[in-house]
Amino acid sequence: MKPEILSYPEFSKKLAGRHLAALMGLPGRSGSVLMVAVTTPGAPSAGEEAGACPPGGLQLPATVVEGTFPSLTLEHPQAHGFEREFFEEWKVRPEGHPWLKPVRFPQGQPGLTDFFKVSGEEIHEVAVGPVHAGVIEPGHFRFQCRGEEVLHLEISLGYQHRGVEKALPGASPARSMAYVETLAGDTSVGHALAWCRNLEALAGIRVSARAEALRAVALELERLANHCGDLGALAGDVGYLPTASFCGRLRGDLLNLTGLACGNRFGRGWIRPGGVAWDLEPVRAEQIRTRLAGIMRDVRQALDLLGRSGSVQARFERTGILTREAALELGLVGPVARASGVALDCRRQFPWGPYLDPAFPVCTGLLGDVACRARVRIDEMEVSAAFLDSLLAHLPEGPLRVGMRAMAPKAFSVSLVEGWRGQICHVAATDTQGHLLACKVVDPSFRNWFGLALALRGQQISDFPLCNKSFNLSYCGHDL
Amino acid sequence: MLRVVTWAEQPSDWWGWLLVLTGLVSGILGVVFALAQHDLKRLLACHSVENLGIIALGLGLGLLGLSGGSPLAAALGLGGGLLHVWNHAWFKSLLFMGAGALGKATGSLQIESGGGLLRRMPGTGGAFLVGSAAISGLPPLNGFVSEFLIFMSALELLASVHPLAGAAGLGGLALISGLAVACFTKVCGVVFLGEPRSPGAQKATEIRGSMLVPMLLLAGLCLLVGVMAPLGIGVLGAPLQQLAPQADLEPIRGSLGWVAALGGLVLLAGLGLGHALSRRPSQPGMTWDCGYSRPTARMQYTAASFAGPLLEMFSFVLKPRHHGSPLEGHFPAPVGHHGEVCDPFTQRLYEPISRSLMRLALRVRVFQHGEVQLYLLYILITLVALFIWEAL
Amino acid sequence: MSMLLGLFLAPLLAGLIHRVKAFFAGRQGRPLLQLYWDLARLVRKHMVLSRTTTPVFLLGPALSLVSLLACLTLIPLGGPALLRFPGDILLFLGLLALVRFATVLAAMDTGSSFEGMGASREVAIGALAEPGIFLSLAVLVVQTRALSLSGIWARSGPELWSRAGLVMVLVGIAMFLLLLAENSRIPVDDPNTHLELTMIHEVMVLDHSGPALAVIEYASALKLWIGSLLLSSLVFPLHSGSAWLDLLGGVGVVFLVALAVGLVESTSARLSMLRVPQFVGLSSALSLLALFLVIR
Amino acid sequence: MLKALLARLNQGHRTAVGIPEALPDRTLGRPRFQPVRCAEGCSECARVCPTAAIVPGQTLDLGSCLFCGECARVCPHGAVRFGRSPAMAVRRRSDLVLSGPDLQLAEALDEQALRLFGRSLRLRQVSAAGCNACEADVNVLGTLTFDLARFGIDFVASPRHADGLLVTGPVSRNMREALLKTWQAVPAPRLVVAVGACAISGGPCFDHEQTCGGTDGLLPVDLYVPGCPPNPWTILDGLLRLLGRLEGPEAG
Repeated sequence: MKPEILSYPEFSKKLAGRHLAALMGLPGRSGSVLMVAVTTPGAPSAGEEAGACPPGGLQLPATVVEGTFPSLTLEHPQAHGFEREFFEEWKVRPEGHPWLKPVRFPQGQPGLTDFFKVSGEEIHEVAVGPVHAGVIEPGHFRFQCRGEEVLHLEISLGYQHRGVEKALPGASPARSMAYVETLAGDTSVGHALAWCRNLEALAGIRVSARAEALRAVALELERLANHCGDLGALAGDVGYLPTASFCGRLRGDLLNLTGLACGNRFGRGWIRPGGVAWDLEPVRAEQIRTRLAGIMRDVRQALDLLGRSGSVQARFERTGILTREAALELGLVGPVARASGVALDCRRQFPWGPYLDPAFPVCTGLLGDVACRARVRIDEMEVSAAFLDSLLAHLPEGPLRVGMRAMAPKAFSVSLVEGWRGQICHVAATDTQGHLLACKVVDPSFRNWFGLALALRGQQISDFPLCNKSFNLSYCGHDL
Repeated sequence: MLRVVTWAEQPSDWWGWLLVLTGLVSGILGVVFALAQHDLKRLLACHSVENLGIIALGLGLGLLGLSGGSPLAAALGLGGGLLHVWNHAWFKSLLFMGAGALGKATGSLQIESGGGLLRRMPGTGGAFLVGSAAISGLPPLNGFVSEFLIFMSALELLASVHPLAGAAGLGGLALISGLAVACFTKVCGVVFLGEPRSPGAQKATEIRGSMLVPMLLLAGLCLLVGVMAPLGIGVLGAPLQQLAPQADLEPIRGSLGWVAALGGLVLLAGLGLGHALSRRPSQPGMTWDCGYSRPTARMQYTAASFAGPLLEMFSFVLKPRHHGSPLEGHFPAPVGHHGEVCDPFTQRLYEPISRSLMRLALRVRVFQHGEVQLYLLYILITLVALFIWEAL
Repeated sequence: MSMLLGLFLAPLLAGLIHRVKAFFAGRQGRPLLQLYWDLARLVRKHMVLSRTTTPVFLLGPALSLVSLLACLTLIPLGGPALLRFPGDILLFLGLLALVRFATVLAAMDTGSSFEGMGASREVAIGALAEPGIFLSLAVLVVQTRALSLSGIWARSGPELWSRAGLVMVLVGIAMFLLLLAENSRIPVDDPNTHLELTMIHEVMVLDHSGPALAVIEYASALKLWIGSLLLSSLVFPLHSGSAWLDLLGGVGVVFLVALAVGLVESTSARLSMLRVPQFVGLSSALSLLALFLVIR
Repeated sequence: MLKALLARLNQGHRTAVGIPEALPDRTLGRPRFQPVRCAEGCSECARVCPTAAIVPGQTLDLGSCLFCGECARVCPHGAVRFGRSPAMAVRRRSDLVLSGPDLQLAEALDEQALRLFGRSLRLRQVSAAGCNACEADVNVLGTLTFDLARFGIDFVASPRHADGLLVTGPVSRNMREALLKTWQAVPAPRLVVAVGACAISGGPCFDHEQTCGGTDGLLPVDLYVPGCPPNPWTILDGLLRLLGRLEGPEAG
């Protein structure tokens, strides 16, 4: 597919009612920048049956901008982060952007920005981070509080900026795989998959059915491990010991299943351009299948305990509510958006290989509170476990890996993968020689961070860790 | 008041009850309102209400002791109340002087514009800390001694003749002192500790010695009464013998001796241990700020936020008002926020009365013309009316 | 003797609670003596002192430790306490208030919003807990007609339980709830959490290090010991005739209380910060109910 | 409560007794590097190495190695082979640069430090642009299986309470100041543990201007734990060796 170059008003109109998957710049003629949007169909309205969003429907509107352009954010709030990023990268100013602050601080001095401020002598600010209390990545959170109540939360990231996105096009094949597998360490499989699918599309090759099935195994194992860990962490945040300890251990067991398959607990080195690097022999597949069944039995028990504990549910319910409207307007993705009733799932919208099942379940919630976000994760674990079970029982035959070919010149490719956090979007463009010219990586966290900030308004500050865990976003996936 | 009440041979119960109830209401309301104040002088004024409440509570318990026939409770309650009158005079003058010094040094009496003053005004700050501990009723200071006596009186009543009053006094006074601790940790913490929150506090310096010395003297007095508690009872002995002659105060004197000794010991040992700690090897640093490079003074807890959880619980009496526009949209514009607690008496009692008085006055003005003849006529009419009334 | 026991055994309680929780989680868990090792390490370390702080920063922990030690001299265990006089209950409570005053000010001294947040929560809970403690002790005073802790200990016991079992149960529950609240245990606070924004006790001492932190940790172990000891000596005292047996029984009950704390922590979640006042209020209500049952 | 107890009985006691001698079959453990086997002029391994960790015929830098195993796969002479032992942590950076099959594993701290930290060690973890994989594997140490706390080691919230830093990530330029500030907030005596290829050498981002290329040069590192990410057993093994709880060439 090629971007369709439009005038600015037409371009802006093209975005209406659609989900903005990515917004990137490509160098244009004589200092101008070609702004390309990747859009997918918007969510089905709340009344329709969940998952009614039909497959396909990708669009690539583009326009040429130079110097300044009228900000898209006013009409399409979901563009706010992309525009800030665009400005930081291309120095083209979106005029009228309500909140044009640095995203990644590529020039250093992180955290040096005008924070939104509620004035008044009673208001105090709580500044948390970059070094947090737990074993987590760095980021800066600025709360405007009156007593225990959060009036506003602003999140300023960029501490993790390593310059990976910039380095991707020129890197050797081996190094670029190392890059994408560490884009967000807990989503190694998701990003590796999105990256490889782009390369394969540009080279015009198709991977075998077996490789596709094994890729799906890797992706779903990653989802299971992370959802399980998140649920345990949620229990831990409210101090509920049994589920926290059990799920913590089970997450490790799930990671070990991936380790059993490819030697790395995070699935690094499993997915490679052209297919996969490790096969699952029948014995190994069966071993994973039985161990998975055992793990899921323990998981169900741990989660049953969580569901039955009144003291836990009291903490989860009506905490950190994110409305469906807000989730839609801000273009949130993944379990977070689905918990608010936005029935979007790339496995359903852009299916491939084993996902080509028109009835693949999309799990949604209604209220968008912590309880819903936990519920959606529980449901998705069940779906993934059942899917994996049947997949492992009937792995199709075929070669593991096909050889890569040269990539097409002047081509443009978009790859959308539903990682465990949500939609991962990779965009790659080649130059006239068929070398990579530019790459764009959109981790689901890039969008969802703002959802967290919004969900915190009017909440108790002591509930922040709980809300944060219920989103569980990646810092380095955002900072790249 | 005590004089009048004790004229009667056997005071009746309801006098005591009345005093206990008034004491409780004024004590609890006083401290709750103090907790909500932003201005140091107003806060201290509210605490006067609280302390008068404690005094009334002590006297009330004492009267109940008299009427119920428990001389010990009577002596303890009355003695505690009387002692608290003294004590209050000392620590409250100390605190007001401290507030004055603060106003002079920083140019503001707003609590929120203090901060870090103990470093800049160690004398004032130290004296104020002692006064705060005293007014919060902490051992080994004088406030604890008088509250100790009142508590003892309540316990006596509880175990003997007036259990209900004893329980009310005990629970009420406990709540009051718990809240007083909250209130004075707020003041000391926000005004004297941490980093300066305003330019005034930034450049504050210690006040003149002539202002400082009385404060230090008063602070010393607070401590002295605390650790010399058994002697204090001796001073009170004579009037108490008159009020409650049958009371045997010897065990109380013993208890106070222990209180003073142990309290004094705690203070000395605490200072010693603190000193020992400060001699340990240390390296200077910054307050831990999560590695953030640009902390500001706004990143300190404010007094309002500090008291927030407690005020929330008492919002049914305080009726706090918050001014400020809500945040709108995903990317709100900066907004301001301001909260205040109005004095309910001003708001719901004095203001309506004064308003209706004014209205009445305006109506009455019809009669006022400024002409002497008319006024003479008014007098005449009044006289006639009086005569008629008299005749009837 | 009982005082020495407290001094040496207090850090063991924390280890015991950890062991109970470890059992429930299905892990080996920390060594029982871990807190002793921690203290030994901390006293030998350096301190980092913030340039913002004043002597209050170190005086706070020192005063609270010393006050708790003084409290320890007042509580009976297996025999009357070292010091006993009518009204020692009040001095005991006054010293606890002093502990709170000192720790809160030491926390506020750093000028950090975290410590301020913890201090604010601490005073709110403390102010509400105060009437609860007074009232539950008042019930015991009325029941035993004694004005000192040792006096209550002497007259409390099986006989009192058979006479006023219900009242004692209520007082026992109220005091246990207060123990949880005052010692920052689940469901009020989570001693295991590392998240600044949700903690109460831990967040107040975020800036203390080295020997000062050792003093704080030891003081909080003592506070837990004292709280459990109150329950053991005043609500469930043993009067077997043999002082040694009484002592052993008393210490046994203290450990049972710790066991119960561990059990609660293993099986329930934390309350939302908004609910904590209700939780603390509940203990006051329980003791009030007991009091009315007694003086009716 | 009964339910919780039943669940506990069902899930069982899960703490592992010792560190396993071998990791699962496909997992890459400590490599055996034999440059003597290298053929003149062969540079297959260097061609496929993402981080230039290997110099054919000379050295293999475990501190840069991502354990992708590509070198072992392409080497026609068997000069690089990956074993399955998790024990890999060392005390000196130079020990990670292998020029033969031997690896000098971490020895214990000196006696004075051991007396201080032997039974009680508190670490403050700082993620300096780590990708959350090392962080996850450090977190895993707190779970039932590894149960780090049983050795008296724990992670704490405040650097003031800590005895050292455990650093992950290549130290982005944006995190440099925060890392140094955290270090200054730790009271002496103190340790530094660098976990993962990124923290040791910068990992895949070793030559980016946006990163400092690891912890070396910024902080005095006491223990290096290689891997991308290191297996949790590797981290545990390293910490226990540092505390003198584990000796000998293999894990016990």
